[in-house]
Amino acid sequence: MSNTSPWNDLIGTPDQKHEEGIVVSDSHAEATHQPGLAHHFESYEQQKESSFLGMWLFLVQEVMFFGGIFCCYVIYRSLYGEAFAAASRELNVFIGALNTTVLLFSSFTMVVAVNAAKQGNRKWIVYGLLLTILFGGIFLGVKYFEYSAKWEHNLVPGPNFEWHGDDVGRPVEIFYCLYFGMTGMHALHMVVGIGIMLWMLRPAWRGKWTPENHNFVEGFGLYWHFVDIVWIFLFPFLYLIGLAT
Amino acid sequence: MRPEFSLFPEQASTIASKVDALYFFALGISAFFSLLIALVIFAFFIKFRRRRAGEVGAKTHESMALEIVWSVIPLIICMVLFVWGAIVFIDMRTMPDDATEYYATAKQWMWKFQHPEGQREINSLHIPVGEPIMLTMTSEDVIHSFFVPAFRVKQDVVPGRYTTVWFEADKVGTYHLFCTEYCGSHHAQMRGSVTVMEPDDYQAWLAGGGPVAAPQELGEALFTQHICNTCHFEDGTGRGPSLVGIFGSEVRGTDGSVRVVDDNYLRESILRPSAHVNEGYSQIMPTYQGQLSEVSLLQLIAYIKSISDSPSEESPAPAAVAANGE
Amino acid sequence: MSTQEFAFTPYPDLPKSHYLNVAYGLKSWLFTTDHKRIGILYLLSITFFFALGGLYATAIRLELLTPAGDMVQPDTYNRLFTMHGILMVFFFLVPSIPAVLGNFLLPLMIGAKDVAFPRLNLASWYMYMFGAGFTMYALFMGGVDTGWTFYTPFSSTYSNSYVAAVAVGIFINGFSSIFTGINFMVTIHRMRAPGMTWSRLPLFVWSHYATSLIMVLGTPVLAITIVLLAMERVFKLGFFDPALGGDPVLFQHLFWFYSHPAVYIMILPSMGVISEIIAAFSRKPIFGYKFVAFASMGIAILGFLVWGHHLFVSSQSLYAGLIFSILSMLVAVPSAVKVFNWTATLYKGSIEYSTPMFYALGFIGLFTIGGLTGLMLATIGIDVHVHDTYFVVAHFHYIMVGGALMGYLGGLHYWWPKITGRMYPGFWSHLSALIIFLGFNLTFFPQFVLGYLGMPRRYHSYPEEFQILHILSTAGASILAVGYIIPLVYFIWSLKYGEVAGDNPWDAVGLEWQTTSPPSLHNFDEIPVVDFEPYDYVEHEPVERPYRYSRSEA
Amino acid sequence: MSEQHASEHEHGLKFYWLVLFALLILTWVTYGAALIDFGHPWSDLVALAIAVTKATLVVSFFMHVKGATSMIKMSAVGGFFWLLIFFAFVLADVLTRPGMRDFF
Ligand code: HEA
Ligand code: HEA
Ligand code: HEC
Ligand code: CUA
Ligand SMILES: [Cu+2]
Repeated sequence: MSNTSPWNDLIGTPDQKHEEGIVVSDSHAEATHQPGLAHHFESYEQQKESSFLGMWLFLVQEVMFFGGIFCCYVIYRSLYGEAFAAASRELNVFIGALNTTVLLFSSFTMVVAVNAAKQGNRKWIVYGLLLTILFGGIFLGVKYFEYSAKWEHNLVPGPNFEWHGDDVGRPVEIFYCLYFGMTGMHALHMVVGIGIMLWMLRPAWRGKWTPENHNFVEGFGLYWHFVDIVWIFLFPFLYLIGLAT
Repeated sequence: MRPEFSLFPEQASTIASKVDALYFFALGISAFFSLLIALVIFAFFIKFRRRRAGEVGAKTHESMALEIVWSVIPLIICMVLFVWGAIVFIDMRTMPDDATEYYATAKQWMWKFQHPEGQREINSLHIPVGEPIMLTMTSEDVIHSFFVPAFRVKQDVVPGRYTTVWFEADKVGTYHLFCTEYCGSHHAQMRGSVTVMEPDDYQAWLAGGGPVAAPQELGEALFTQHICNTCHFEDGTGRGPSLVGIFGSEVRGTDGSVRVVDDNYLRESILRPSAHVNEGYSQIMPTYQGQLSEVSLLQLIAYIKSISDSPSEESPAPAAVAANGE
Repeated sequence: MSTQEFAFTPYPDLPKSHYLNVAYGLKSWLFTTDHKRIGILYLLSITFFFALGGLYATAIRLELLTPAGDMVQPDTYNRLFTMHGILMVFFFLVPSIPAVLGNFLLPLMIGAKDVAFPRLNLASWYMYMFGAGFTMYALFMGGVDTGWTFYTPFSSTYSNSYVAAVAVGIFINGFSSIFTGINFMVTIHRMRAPGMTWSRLPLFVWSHYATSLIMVLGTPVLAITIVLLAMERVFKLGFFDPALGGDPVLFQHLFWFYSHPAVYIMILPSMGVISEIIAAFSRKPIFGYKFVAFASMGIAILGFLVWGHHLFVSSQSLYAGLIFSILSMLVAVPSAVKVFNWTATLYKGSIEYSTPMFYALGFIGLFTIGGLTGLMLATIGIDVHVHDTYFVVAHFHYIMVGGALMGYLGGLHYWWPKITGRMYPGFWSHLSALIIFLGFNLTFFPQFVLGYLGMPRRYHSYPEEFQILHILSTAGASILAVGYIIPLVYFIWSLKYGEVAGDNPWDAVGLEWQTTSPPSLHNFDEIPVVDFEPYDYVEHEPVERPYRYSRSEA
Repeated sequence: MSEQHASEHEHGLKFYWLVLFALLILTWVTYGAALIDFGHPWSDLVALAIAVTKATLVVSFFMHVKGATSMIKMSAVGGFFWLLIFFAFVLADVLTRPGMRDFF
């Protein structure tokens, strides 16, 4: 931000301004001519901080959104520990771990894309996105096979639900409701993410995102990492609880 | 039932006057503050009205002392309300040791009651005056709520578990019974009455219906019918633990957790035996989910409770706090 | 020290160019990203849903005239109060002040050109309309009959109505609310004009900040809960199904985790409006500005910890009941602080008798009654008796209609000249405020008595001894309806015939009054610099009113 | 001001590889730990602790919260904190219902 801003004289030193949360900026007239800067922002700085704060608040709401279903999990888990452990044993831990690995790699490639965007490296934004899409796709593919295996074993809750493991009562069905609810919601987030990345490829290739303005890429990166974090919790919660007993 | 208009509900239980006292206290506080604020506003409104255009108000900014005063006073009042409310509430939730247990099953849209002596009623309940009554309730479908305004008691009736409510009527008469949890089309028709009778009248009423089997007797029959007795021997030598004396005791599960045996525990053990397997036993008891109606289940439990009562001729003592609602 | 200028031109003209006349045509409205126009879009849509919700209320009140359920079928009645509750809460009151007045005023008040994400703002309105569309679809297909609380297992298994469609509607609408909240929070954090420090924010902005916090932290939980409910209903996944060992009370926890804080989404913005009105018409700063501001935040945060007071008799544990009871008591304290500070603000004020002020004072009185009866409900020993009776109905109408709605109407009257540039007739606005106040009390006061007598809510027929009180209530509702129709008429009338109000008709301080009425497209010709404290009223030469508003000035 | 922020916390690719490596290791550690029975609450707590560590790594480094403005730090922590409050109060009901004595 420029120190020649007319506001500086009016409201003290830049440091104070920062503390008070005031956005000091170039005048309106200058601002309108900057590419990629929306008319209602005074500076790139203000625009960037706004979009990150907005994105983070969006993630906060995502935390609470997943929180509702996690809450159900926590409650039923504390009530029906053994049924949950038994039900969890039916899941394939290896596949779960594999998928975790795949997703972590996708998070990494997302960072690569964001990093490239910061440096204005057009090629690597695209590669990063492509790799992330690839890993995300693998994850969903594996998930598809997992789901169809459940379907074949009649582990999908509903009238066809059948349980052949240890007799631990109906709560196993609740486990599978939660399993499908949680992983389904997670997968839905990934599908949306992959869709957005596919859309991003074109502008990325055309060099829309520059070192000055790549908020979209960075913001999307946050979303993708968040989806990864959800899985980081889902993996032990769903796959690992019954292993030892 | 009093069809005539009144502004205040009848008091017909021992708890009613306690609730009303608390209510009047809270009402007094509310009236005081509402009037105070209304009056002060009105006075200021008149006194400080604008007298000429361009005038501004005095620059009174803030006063720490005032802020403290008007946060602390409400806080204290609130705490008094809370403590008093809590005392009344704990009273409502603590079953007296000598309460007689009645059973209620709610379904869309009726109330089914069963007396300890076995009489059954629909949408009406007859009880003796001056005797603490405890109702163990469950629902066959959706959530309902048992409400007798004259007794000032209310308790939701939840499918899949037992909830309890107790009251001691102290005035003879017939009172409204309402379902107060919205439960579908005829929620408003899910009404009934509670008739409080002199003990003698009550006995006469009981006798009037002819001989009936008590719930625990019906339960005993069910116990054989559903082959429970092939595993649960009285002396504990069967494949399952002896059920004699278990009600109110603490049991340890194979996972080390300890549960108190109450109505809900028994229910769980019968419907989902595997949810909590007893230490020293293996999981072989079949699930009875779907095979027992709510009413039979209540009778089975009544039976198990009856063999848990100490052999001495004491009155039935369902462990007070353990069965306390939910 | 204030550098604000009070310049009046008697009988002014509307400004040459303002946000309303920069472009014409439907497209210029449907694709607008201007926060002011979006505010107007919301204004139109929520008014529609209020009227519809009001029609449902009218039908409810008519049915309850007689003890027998003789006007409509029981199922119809159940749909009436459910749709009434859903429309009023989700499609009217939650978006009312934030989405209309908040949208219009937040950027103006903090000296910004727009909210932080104008396109998201428009998208929020579309989400709202889309959600409303689903709800209307359900309504035309036959409605829902679960009560606005959707308790399982009734809603998930037993109800034969369009639960899933309404669930989708509320889900989408929820995201409208969430995005509005995010937008406001970022706007308040990042878009303030130079010099607009936190301690200079108008209280309206503070209360919107608190509201937004609840929207962001609470609404997603409602969204997921409603998704779980829909999945349980449609795919037979048993999240709360007792037959599988599920816990129907868990649903209530999830529902109220949002829906209790949501009541503060409804009241906090109103409180912000009241603070503005009281300061403006007493011509002095709000007494204890800091405390009122922090009280908003306190209510928002504490408000999250009390939801269990709706579950006192639901078979929630005794201990949880006690915890939730005491925490509910604690929210009363910041509310009390607000009420007392408003009252103290009047002291030595220079009080002008104006319609917004009437609404504000009405608000304080009715909110106090509603709040104190809320306190009685939080007193766990009393709640057991009055839970799910008309006492509760009276409590929340006192707060939501007597409080929140009064605040909304007050705000609308206060900023109407800013929004439209025109003034409404003084006499009619005074009169309707009076009618609403009287009609309101006649409608809902008898319900307290009914409730303590034991009249359960959601009953379409009832024992005969309750009839007299129900008749009073219905009579009140008819008066109330008249009271609401009058403003509807004169607001519309004023658009064409109202006198031109001028930039600052109330002679009030605050950035929104420093721009033209109606404001220009970008709000301010130049981003203002704030070098005055909030509500900094200074004695100045009496100015002639730019319009004739009240008799004393005519 | 933020330009400085950004450059201070600019990480190279090598650093991100390291984070990824740590995350992968932790994934298999948690798998291994799940095979061992630590007893009733402990197994869960170990799994939870590892998951929280992993999440913290992602949040701090991949999502650049380390080095972000305090407002963003607050939102990141605040969201999870609020979730805990939510769980705590629901559990306060469920775990104190009669018959749940083993939790006390
Ligand atoms: C805008 C909406 C709104 C607001 C702000 C409130 C505010 C409060 N509400 Fe209300 N409430 C509802 C809307 C609202 N409520 C609705 C819709 C329902 C029913 C839902 C349904 O079941 O359909 C409901 C139900 C409801 C219940 C459940 C009743 C039941 O179903 O059994 C309870 C119980 O505690 C309660 C309590 C409170 C309390 C303590 C406050 C407090 O925040 C009030 C604080 C305010 C004051 C206390 C007044 C100001 C103070 C003074 C003037 C000073 C004097 C103060 C003291 C002496 C302490 N409310
Ligand atoms: C913001 C919230 C809000 C508002 C404003 C209102 C407003 C009113 N409400 Fe409502 N109410 C609720 C929220 C609200 N309500 C909720 C949440 C419930 C619980 C639902 C449930 O149990 O699930 C409820 C339940 C409820 C009941 C209980 C039903 C029952 O339990 O059986 C009753 C009964 O009297 C009632 C009455 C009224 C009345 C008379 C009004 C009046 O104030 C309305 C006055 C308005 C009008 C009369 C309309 C005026 C007309 C126009 C403005 C335009 C004219 C129209 C055209 C030209 C087309 N409401
Ligand atoms: C096949 C044998 C078998 C049958 C038949 C059987 N049970 Fe059981 N029951 C057991 C065993 C073994 C246990 C202990 C392990 C457990 O808790 O699951 C048990 C436990 C119980 C318990 C819990 C006791 C405690 O101390 O925790 C109750 C109550 C009970 N049974 C009731 C019944 C009833 C009522 C029936 C009939 C409707 C029945 N049982 C039928 C074998 C059986
Ligand atoms: Cu049963 Cu309402
Ligand atoms: Cu509440």
